[in-house]
Amino acid sequence: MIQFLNVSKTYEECRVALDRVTFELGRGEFGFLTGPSGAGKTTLLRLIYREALPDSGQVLIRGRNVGALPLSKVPFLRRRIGVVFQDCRLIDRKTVFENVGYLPRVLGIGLRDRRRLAYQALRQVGLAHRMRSFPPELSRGEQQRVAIARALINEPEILLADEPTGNLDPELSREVFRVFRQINATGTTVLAATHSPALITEFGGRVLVLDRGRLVGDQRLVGRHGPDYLQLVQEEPRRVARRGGP
Amino acid sequence: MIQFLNVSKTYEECRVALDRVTFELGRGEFGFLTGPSGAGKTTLLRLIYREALPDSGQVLIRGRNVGALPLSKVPFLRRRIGVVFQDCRLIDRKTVFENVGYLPRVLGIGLRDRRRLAYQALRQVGLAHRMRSFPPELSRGEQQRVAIARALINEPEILLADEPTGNLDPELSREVFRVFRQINATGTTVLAATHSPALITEFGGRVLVLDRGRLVGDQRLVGRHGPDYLQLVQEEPRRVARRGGP
Amino acid sequence: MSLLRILLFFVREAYVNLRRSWRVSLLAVFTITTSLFVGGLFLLLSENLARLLEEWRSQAKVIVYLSAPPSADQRNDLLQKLERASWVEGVREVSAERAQQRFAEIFPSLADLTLEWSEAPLPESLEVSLAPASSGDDGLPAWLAELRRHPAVELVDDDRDWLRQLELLVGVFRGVGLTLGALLLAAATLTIASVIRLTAYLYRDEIAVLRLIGATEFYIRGPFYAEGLVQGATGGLAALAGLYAAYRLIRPQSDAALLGTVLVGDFLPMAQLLFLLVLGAAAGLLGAILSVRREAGVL
Amino acid sequence: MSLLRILLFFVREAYVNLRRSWRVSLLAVFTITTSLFVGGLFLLLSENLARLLEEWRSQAKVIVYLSAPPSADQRNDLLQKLERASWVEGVREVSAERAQQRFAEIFPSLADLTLEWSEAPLPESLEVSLAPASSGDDGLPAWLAELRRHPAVELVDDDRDWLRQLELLVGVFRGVGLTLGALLLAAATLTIASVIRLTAYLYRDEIAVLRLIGATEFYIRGPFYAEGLVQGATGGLAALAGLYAAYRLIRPQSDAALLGTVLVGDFLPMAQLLFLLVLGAAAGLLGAILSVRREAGVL
Ligand SMILES: Nc1ncnc2c1ncn2[C@@H]1O[C@H](COP(=O)(O)OP(=O)(O)OP(=O)(O)O)[C@@H](O)[C@H]1O
Ligand SMILES: Nc1ncnc2c1ncn2[C@@H]1O[C@H](COP(=O)(O)OP(=O)(O)OP(=O)(O)O)[C@@H](O)[C@H]1O
Ligand SMILES: [Mg+2]
Ligand SMILES: [Mg+2]
Repeated sequence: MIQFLNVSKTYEECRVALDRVTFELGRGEFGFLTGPSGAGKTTLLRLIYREALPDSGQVLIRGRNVGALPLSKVPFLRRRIGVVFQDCRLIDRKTVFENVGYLPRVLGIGLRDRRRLAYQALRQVGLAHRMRSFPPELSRGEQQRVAIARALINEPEILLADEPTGNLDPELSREVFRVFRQINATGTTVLAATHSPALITEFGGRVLVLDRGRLVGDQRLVGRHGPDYLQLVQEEPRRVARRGGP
Repeated sequence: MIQFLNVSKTYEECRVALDRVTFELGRGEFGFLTGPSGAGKTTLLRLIYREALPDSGQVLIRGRNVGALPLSKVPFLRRRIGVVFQDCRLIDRKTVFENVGYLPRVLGIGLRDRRRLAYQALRQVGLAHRMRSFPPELSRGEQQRVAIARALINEPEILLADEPTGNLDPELSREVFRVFRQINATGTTVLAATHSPALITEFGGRVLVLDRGRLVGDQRLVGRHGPDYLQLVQEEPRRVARRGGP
Repeated sequence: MSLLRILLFFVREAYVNLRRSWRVSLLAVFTITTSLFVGGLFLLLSENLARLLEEWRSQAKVIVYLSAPPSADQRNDLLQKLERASWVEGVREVSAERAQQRFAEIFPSLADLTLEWSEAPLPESLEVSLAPASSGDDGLPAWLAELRRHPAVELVDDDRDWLRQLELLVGVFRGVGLTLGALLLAAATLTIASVIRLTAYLYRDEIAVLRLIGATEFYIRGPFYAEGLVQGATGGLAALAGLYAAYRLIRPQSDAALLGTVLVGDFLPMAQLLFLLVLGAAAGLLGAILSVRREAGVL
Repeated sequence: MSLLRILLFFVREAYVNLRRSWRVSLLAVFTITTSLFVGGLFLLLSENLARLLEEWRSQAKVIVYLSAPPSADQRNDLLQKLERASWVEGVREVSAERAQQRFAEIFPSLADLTLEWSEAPLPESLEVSLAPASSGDDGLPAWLAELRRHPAVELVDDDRDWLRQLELLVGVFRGVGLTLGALLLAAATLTIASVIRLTAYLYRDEIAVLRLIGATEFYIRGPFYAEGLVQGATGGLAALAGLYAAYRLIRPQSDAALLGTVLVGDFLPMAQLLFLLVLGAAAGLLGAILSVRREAGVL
C-alpha cells in the first residue's frame, strides 16, 4: 500500500530530515512510527499525503508514484487518506461539526447523513456533545480528538496519525488506538507516529523506528493483548462508545 | 505561594471548567496537575497567570489576589511566572533566539548576556543549535522545547508547564522534568500539568488530580528515585546538558 | 453535485464565513465603499460639467446683421433661406432697439452713452441657433458664404471661432475628467484588491487545511469568490447610498450659488450607477481570485 | 532602559518585522500611496485653480471715464488723487482711440460699425487696478463716491458687481475644492486605518503572546507604532514621487491646450508636500494605534 524507495528529504540549510528511507507497509497493516523528537516522523507522513515532495527516491501508494501525480489529482489522493495532524489544524471559524463534516459535504453527502457520520465519528472519541462548539472553545485534548474524528469520517483507505494522543490521558489514548485497531480490522492501512512505548507494546503491530532521518528499526511486535487483540475489541465495542453522547 | 480558595470558572454555555477548587502550593513545592482531557487543567493554570479570571473564589499568589490586580500590574506578575503553554505559542516571525530572548530584551539585558542566557536555556532542552531557525521550521517537539526554554530563561519564581512533554519522546520528557526539578531545587515553585503517570511516579511530588472541574485528588508522592532524587540529579548535570551544542 | 447545489454550497459557505468574521469583512467592505464613493463623486461632477458644456455648445449662434433698411421681400427671402437649411434650429429677430438695450446690459457703465447716440447705431439682426450636430458639418461654411452674399445681409458673425475654442475646452475638460476618473477608479480597484489580498492572509491557514484534507480548488475557491463578490457588491451599494446622500445634501444649498447647480445638477444615470455597482462586485471578485490562487511551491 | 535604547528597540523591532513580513507591509504601503496620490492630485488641481482665480481677482479694475474734454489741471488733480489712495496699485490711461479699438476687438462683428461713427463715441478712461487686499476695505465705497463727484469724471465703473460675483465664484470653487479635498483625504485616512487594522489582525496572536509572557503595553505597542509610522511615511513618499511624475507627464502636453496650464501650472508648494507626508505618517501611526489597542475583555 505504502512504499518508500530510498527516500531522502532535506530542508533548507542542509537540514536532513529523511535519509534514504526504504520500507513497505502492506494493505491492511497497522504500523507505528516512532523515534526521538526531530527524527523525521512528521516529514515521512507529509510525503505520503504530498504536503512535501522527496528530494530523491520515490514514495508509492498502491504502486503509483505520489511525487509524479499531477497537482489536479492530489485532492483525490488526499481524500483516500485520513490524516490526524500533529498540530490538529482545525478551522477556527467552523464548528466542530463543520470541521468534521467538511469533506463529506464536498463529496455531496446530504445534511442528515453528514450529521449521522459526524456523530458516529465524534462519539468514537467521546465528543459527540461538542458538535456545535468552535475549536478555540475546546481543550487541547478535545481539539486533538476532533482532528481524529475528522480523519475517520471518510472511512479512508489509509489512516495517518501524527502523535494523535500527545495531549490525551492514558485511558483516552488507549481508546483512540482501540478505534484505530477497529478501523484497521476493516481493511484500512494505519500508520501512527507516537512517542509512547506503552501504547506500542500494548497494541503491537509493525514498528518503524526513525532516528535523525534514518530508519534504524523495522520489526513486527505482538501486542500485550496477544494476536487476538482484535477479537477482544470486537467483544467490547460498547466500552469504546460509552464516553459518547451529550 | 499559590493559593486557590473555592475557585469556580464557567465558560459560556454553562460549561463548568473549574468547580470550587481549593488548594495551596507552598513556596518551592513541586506539583503535578493531572486528570483526563477537558478536566480543567489548562483553565486552572490560566487563572494563575491571569489569562482568565475566576467567576467566584480567589486565586492568591504570595497572598495577593490575582483577580484584583490592576491591569497595568499584570505584566509584572507575568514576568515572575514562567509559562510553558500547551500550544507552545511561539511567534512565527521571530527566530528561536528572539522568541526565547524577548523578555530579557524588554528587561534591558544586553545582547551578549541575552545570547548567553538563551544559549543556556536552549542547551537544557537540547536545541542550542537551532537559535536562528524560525518556529515553523521546527518539528513539533522542538517547538515545545523552545517554549520550555522561553519559560526558563527569566529564572521565574513560579514555573507553570502545561503538558510540556506531550510531543516529546520518553527520554527527552524525563530530561525536561529533570531540568524542572533542578530549577525547583533553586527555590522555584513548579506546577506541571501532565497526562503521563510514568513521569509522575518517576519524579513524585505533590499530585493534584482534577476531574470535570473538581479537585478529586491531592497527595504527596515519593518518586521512584526516592526522596534523594534531587541529589541524583545534581550528580549528573552533564547528562542533562549533553544534548546541547550544534 | 448538481450546479445548483454547488452554487448553494458556495453561497452558504460565504454567508457563514461573512457572518463569523464580519469585523474583517466590514473593513474590506468599508474600503470598497470609500473608493467607489470617491470615484462616484468624481463621476457625478464630471458628468454634470460635461452636460453644462454641452449646453453651452448647443447655444452657439450665428448672428446675421441686416443691412440698414432691408426691404420686406429681401427679409422674407432671407428668412425662408434660413428656415430651409437643415442645420438651423431656430431664428430669433433682434430689433435695433433691442440691440441697443442689450449693449447697455452688457456694458452698464456705458449705458448713458447709448442714450446720447443720435440714431440707432446698432443694426437689426437675426440670431440663428444651429443644431448641435451641425458644427462639424462640411456644408456649413459654403452656406455661410452664400448667406454673406445675400443683399439683405450686412454682416455674418458666425461665432465659429468661439465655438471651436469652446469645443477644444469641452474636449480638454472631458479628457482630463475621464483620465482623472479612470485613475481614481483604478486606484480604488487596486486598493480593494490589496485589502482583499490582506484578508486572504488571514485565511491562508484555513485554505491550506482545506487543501490538505482533500478539497478540490473548485470547492475551496468558490466560497471565497462568493464572499468577495458579496463584499464588493455591498461596498458598491453603500457607496451609491452615500453618493445619493451627498447629492441630496449639496443640492439644496447649491441653488444659491451659481456653481452648485453646475456641480450637482442631476444625479448619475442608471447605467453609471449600475457600472459602479458592477465595478465594486468585480473588484471584490478580483481580489478574491488574487487571494486564493496557489502560491508558488504550495503542494 | 534609557529613552534612546527604548527608541532603538522600537525601531529595530519595526525594521525586523517589516523585513520579515514585507508582503503584507507592501500592501499597506501601497494603499496609503494610492490614497495620498489621489488626494495629492486633487490638491494640485485645486491649488492651481485657486491660483488662477486669485489672478483673475487681482485683475479686477475700477474704470474711470473722463468727461468729454478734461482740462489738464483736472486731469492731474484726478491722477494725484488716485495715486494717493492706498488701495490703488496702478493707473493705466486708455485714450478714446484705444477704447474704440478694444470695442472692435470684443465685438469683431461690429468692428465695421465703429468705423462709421462720426466722432469717437467712447470717452477716454483711466483703468485703476486695486490692491487685492483692498476689495474688502470699508473706505473704498466712500472713496469711490468722492471720485464720482470729481469734475473731470464722467462716470465711474467700479467693476465691483463683477468683482463680487467673481469673489463668490472663487469662494464656491475653493469651498467645493476644500470640501472635496478634505473628503478625499478623510477617505484616504480611513482606508489606511482599516488596512492597518487588517494587518493587525494578522499579528493579533503575536501581540497576545507578548502580553502573556509579561511585556508591558509600552514595549508591545512601540514597535507597531514605529511600523505604522514607517509604512505611512513610505506611502507618503511614494505618493509624492508619483505626483511629481504625473506632474511632469501632464505638463509638456498641457502647454498646447489652454486648460492644461490651468490644471498643472505649478507643482505643490513645499508646505503641502510636507503636509501630505505627515498625513501619511500620521495615518500609519493612527492605524497602528487603533490596531494594537486592547480589545474589550482581553486580560
Ligand atoms: N520547514 C522546515 N524547514 C527546516 N527544517 C525543518 C522543517 N520542518 C522540519 N524541519 C526539521 O527536520 C527535522 C525533522 O522534522 P520532523 O517534523 O519530521 O520531526 P518529527 O520526527 O516529527 O519530530 P517531533 O516528534 O518533534 O514532531 C527536524 O530537525 C526539524 O527541525
Ligand atoms: N473558551 C472556552 N469556551 C468554552 N469552553 C471552554 C473554553 N475553554 C475551555 N473550555 C472547556 O472547559 C473545559 C476545561 O478545559 P481545559 O482546557 O481547562 O481542559 P484541560 O484539562 O486542559 O484538558 P486537556 O488535557 O485536553 O488540555 C473543557 O471541557 C473545555 O471544552
Ligand atoms: Mg512531528
Ligand atoms: Mg489543557
